[in-house]
Amino acid sequence: MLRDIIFVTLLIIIALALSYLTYLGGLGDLPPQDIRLIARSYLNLTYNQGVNWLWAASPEAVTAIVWDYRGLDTLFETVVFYGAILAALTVFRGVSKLPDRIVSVGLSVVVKRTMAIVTLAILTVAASTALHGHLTPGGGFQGGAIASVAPLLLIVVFGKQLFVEKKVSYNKLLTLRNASLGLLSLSTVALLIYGLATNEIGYIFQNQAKALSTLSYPSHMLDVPLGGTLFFLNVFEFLAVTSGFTLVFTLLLSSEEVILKEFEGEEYGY
Amino acid sequence: MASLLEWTLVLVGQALITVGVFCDLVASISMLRFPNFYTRLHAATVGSIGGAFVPIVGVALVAAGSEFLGVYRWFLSGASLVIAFVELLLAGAGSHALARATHRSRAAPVQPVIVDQLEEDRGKGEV
Amino acid sequence: MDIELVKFMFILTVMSLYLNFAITLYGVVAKVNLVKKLIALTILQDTVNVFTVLIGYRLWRPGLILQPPALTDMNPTPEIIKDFVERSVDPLPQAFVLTAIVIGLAVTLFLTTIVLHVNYHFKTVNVDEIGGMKRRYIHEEAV
Amino acid sequence: MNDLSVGLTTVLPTVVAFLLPLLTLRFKSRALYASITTATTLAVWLLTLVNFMKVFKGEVLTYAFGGWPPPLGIVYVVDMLNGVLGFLAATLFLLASVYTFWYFGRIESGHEWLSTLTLVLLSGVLGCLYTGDLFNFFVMLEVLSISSYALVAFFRRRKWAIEASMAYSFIGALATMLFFFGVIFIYASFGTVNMADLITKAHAIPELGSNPLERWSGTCPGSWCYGNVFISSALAIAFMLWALNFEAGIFPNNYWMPSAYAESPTPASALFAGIVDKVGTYGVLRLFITVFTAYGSTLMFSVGGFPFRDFVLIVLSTLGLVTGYLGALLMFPQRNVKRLLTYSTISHIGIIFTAFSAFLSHVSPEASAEALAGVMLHMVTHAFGEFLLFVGLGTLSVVVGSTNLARMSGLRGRYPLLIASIILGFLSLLGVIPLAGFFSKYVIFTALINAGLPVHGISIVLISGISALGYFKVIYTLMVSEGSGVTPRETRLYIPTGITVLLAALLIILGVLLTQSSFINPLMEHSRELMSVNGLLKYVDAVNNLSTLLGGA
Amino acid sequence: MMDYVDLVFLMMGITAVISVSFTFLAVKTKDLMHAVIFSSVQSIAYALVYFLLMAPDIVLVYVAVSVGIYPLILILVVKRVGRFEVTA
Amino acid sequence: MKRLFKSLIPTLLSFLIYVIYTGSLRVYDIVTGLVVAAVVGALTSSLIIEDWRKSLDVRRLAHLLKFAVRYFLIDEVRAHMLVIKLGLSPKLGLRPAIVKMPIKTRNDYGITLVSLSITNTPGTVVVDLNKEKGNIYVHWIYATTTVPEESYREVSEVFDEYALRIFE
Repeated sequence: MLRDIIFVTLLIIIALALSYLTYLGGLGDLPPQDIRLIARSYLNLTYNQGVNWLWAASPEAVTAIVWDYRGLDTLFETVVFYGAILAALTVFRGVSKLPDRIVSVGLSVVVKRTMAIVTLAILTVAASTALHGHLTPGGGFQGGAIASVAPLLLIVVFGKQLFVEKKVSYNKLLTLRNASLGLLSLSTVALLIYGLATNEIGYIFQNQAKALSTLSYPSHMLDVPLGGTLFFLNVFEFLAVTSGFTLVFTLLLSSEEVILKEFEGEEYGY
Repeated sequence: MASLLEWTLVLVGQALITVGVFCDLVASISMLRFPNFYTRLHAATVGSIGGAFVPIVGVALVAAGSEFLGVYRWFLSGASLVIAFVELLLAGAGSHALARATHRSRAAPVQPVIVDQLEEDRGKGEV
Repeated sequence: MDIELVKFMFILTVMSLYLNFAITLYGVVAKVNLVKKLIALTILQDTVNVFTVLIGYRLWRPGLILQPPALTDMNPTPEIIKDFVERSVDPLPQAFVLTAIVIGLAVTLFLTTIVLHVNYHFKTVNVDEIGGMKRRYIHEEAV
Repeated sequence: MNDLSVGLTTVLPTVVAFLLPLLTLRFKSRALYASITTATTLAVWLLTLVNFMKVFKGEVLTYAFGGWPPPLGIVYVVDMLNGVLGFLAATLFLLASVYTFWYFGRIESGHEWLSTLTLVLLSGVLGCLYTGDLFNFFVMLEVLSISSYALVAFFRRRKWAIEASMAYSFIGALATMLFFFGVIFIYASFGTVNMADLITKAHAIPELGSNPLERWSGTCPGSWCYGNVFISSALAIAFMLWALNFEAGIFPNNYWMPSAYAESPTPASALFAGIVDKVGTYGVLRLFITVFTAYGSTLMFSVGGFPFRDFVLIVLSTLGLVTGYLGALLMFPQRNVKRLLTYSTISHIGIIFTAFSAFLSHVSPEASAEALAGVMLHMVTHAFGEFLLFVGLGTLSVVVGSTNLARMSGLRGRYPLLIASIILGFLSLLGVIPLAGFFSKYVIFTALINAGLPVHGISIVLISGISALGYFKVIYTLMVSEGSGVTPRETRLYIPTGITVLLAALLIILGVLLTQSSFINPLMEHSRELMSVNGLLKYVDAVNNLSTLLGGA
Repeated sequence: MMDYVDLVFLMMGITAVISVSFTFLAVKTKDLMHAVIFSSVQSIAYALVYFLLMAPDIVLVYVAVSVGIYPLILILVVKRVGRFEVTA
Repeated sequence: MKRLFKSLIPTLLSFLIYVIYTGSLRVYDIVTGLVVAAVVGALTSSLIIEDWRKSLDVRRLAHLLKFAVRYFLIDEVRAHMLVIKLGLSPKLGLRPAIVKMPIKTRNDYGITLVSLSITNTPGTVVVDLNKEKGNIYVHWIYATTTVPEESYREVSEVFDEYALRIFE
């Protein structure tokens, strides 16, 4: 009891000290009325055709920053996510090849039927979120995260054998995931390769034409702004995230017996 | 200048939202007053249909009547309708799944109850 | 705008975030159960992210028309863009947070697999017990 | 100006890492995975070689991703400091992937994942080294961390490998999260995360002001800085340093290192000891000699008449001393060779951190520059030496089927070249005269003495002396002890022997070169420039020019 | 008279205080299942804060991740490792 | 061919949801909507549709619409009133019971419709069901009767009849 009181007091003191330092260090007692100049630059440039050597062709400033101005961050963020899935595949290797013996009946027929329709709605909404990432809030990862709730719910509601019946195999998911990641990285370097081939200036992650480079992705498609690479990157990210999540969930939900069998014995190698 | 139709939409939407607020209040009061898990599920239904579905439809109407939203006007309205639809499906399925699982695992007492015909039939092995 | 109320609430928010920070830091460092550590870590990540978005928030200027902080026109004129810049919040911290959330999710997925494996191997997720086993193992190895 | 050789270094391995698992579904050939990894690392090695040559001539290379002018977009900046380390990293990764040709035959499963994770680690390491953007540094640190966690847990049937990965990843996730928190403080206060931009904003030197950068992010100190920049710099440094010290393995954050390095597969542990722990060290160096310098940066505000930056540096170097002694003392009782080598790594990182005390503001610039040269040299020689030893002793562990030192005795007749090069590696780490390790330690020693810090200088000698006990224990076992009766599983070790002999030869050649003034003088010149205002100007100007060029009309 | 800004800050402050109490409960409780539920309630509070701070992009991803995916995988883990935290 | 017909209704539903969610009828939205709807419909058709012939009957759809209007305007309002009155009355006069009700529809979607309708009206929750015998077990907060047939008439007959018309 005494220990708890000391401890809570300590925590409050830490919190107060940090708040005070932050207060002194710039946050103040009110948010400022003006934003930082660099933010003003981003907002000014993102959909400003008057400065078309510095625009991202997307009215959504956050998506423009995420996939264009600071696209490298997002590419490597995808790599981190990919690394987590690689790690799961590495430590679960062998498990996916073993037959899975769990047979669960799932929930009642009412829930199953409802969930089938809800799955359709979730997937549609997720696709819409991803495809309109450059126009409205949302984007590839948001869409992927929404869509990946669907397989998780399906596994819970229908039981894991649903995926076996529908032939959603480990290899198919891996192929979809890596193919979309490959296309994603390809669309970031496409203009560079084109520029090297035609002896023009192109950059990694180039989207619209720049001051020194005339190469450009299309800025409009049909009757809406397209944001050039933003559209492609959102679509590929959506596919990659959905399939990656599904892959990890199927691995994490493998039955315990199967995993324990795989872990028997000592591993050779140093 | 907003037209009469837009005003009507906004007013009806706001009325629906008010109904939703009232339902939520009643639902939380009932949540506290009702005796056991199963009866509280009914209070939850008031909260999820009257307190969530109805106000979301109201939001859709308000958004449809707000011209200043520009390109976001119909997006917000339509998205609200889709969410209301999904909510309608999931609220029922969720309540049912909860009740079923609870009754099967006997996680919560069924008492007070006048009669439990499910328990009787389960004793006979019919379910 | 009631400036005193707004100031009080803002400082309350910042202090609450730091309290969350302190509590979860304690949870990550001092709790012995790995799942508890994991839960505390996710809340810690979220706290840092909320703080980041708070950095980019701006006070609405009095007299500004209630409009969504986004471009509502697909063919904006310079005036519309100027107006948009005047009322929109800072997008850069939001982009940072988007990246950080995905990274946090990736790390959490990895930590989940590791916790499961620790449980398979040691039949416990208590770090004190595992630490005891490890000390014994290192002692045996060294002798 | 916009050098593609800089930009491709991280993107190329990433693309290959994305595509490699697709190939593994079709082709089940270990040699293919190893060849692809080797080809990729070779390409990256060539790119970093080009960068290194240009940097050595005195240029500062930049690459702006997406063609965005710097504070808007992400920019990679390569100067002498990270040019050398990038080349070193690519070299070690190349050798590690050549080593996998031999190593893949000695593990049961997971070859494709080992290759892919190595490529991800490569892009993480190079990204951390080359980036000129603090938030990007955080992202790359996460790339590096997550692939390291996975590599530590590679032998997933061994419970101690899983335990090591657990200990590493839980606190690692916390540490990187706090690094992000620090970056946020920088952004909140200075309104930028670009390092060059930050340099101009954090220094009160008029000639560092830069119009092209400030066009996007404003001037500071002035209308576009928020609050008290001194306090937020201090807070940011406090949060960021913990993450960097964790990655570098400085006391008290070094508890995860021995298990993690000992349990991971040999190529991975060689890379960890060789280059991954240098990334944290590089981060600290970058923060203290480029971003927050002694030339009136915001971190120089005085606390009771004493500059805050000096206070932090004193704490760091004291921790370095403790780490050095700790590593050296704990080395001797170890029987597990990989654990022993890890403690050696810890003590060497401690030596490097000890040298940071020469960057105090009252120390003469000459001595600081000498210390920087020593630190850079020591990073290189230690990386070569430690990589050699991990590869050599790891190979012997595979051959005898154990990491126990006692079982490695009596092999000298069977693998004479391998054992000889291992012993050369030990002697270099110890600091024996003709080898490169001696000169790097000597440069640090003289720098510390010149800086008026005799205690630190003599401690380096003492640490070397203590660690000699551990080193000679291994040398004695390899050279003198009679055989333990273990029959080795293999007779021919062409690839591992080739790598270790190559590295031993490199250590000797470097040692000989370091006695030549024509080699040592340019190095001193470079480090003098890195420590001076001129170096800062050069760094900022390179980014400035890029911003002007790409910013358009 | 309360205007929009006051309302935003009032809700933000109240939500932040609620989130602190749920964080405390999540760290304090010995029942891991309860901890997961408390942490997801806490996440909902943060989602509201994000919304008040005008970050719709983040709300979209945060709700899916923190209210959908985290609790599900954490419940899975809790199911495997045992429900109660034992302090030896 | 059969697969195409089978995925027609899911595709239409998905396209409808897409367009409503997007809230605009630009060419871009129509084109992407069609692509998405085709993919999603093909993916989920085997989960959703059992008999594609039934799914293409327009009269059933008309009944569904009629039912929806009636349900929201009459049943929901009445049930809400009841439970709100119960919850706010000073003396909590509850008569909770779990009552068995035999229903006529045997079709999966019919059962789903009946169960969801019953559950979504406050005051009644379907606890469990037996598909083969057509029995549903309803937790009823104010049970006026406990005889299966009478309670069927009271609670679920309306829904059951519409379910028969829509799905059988």
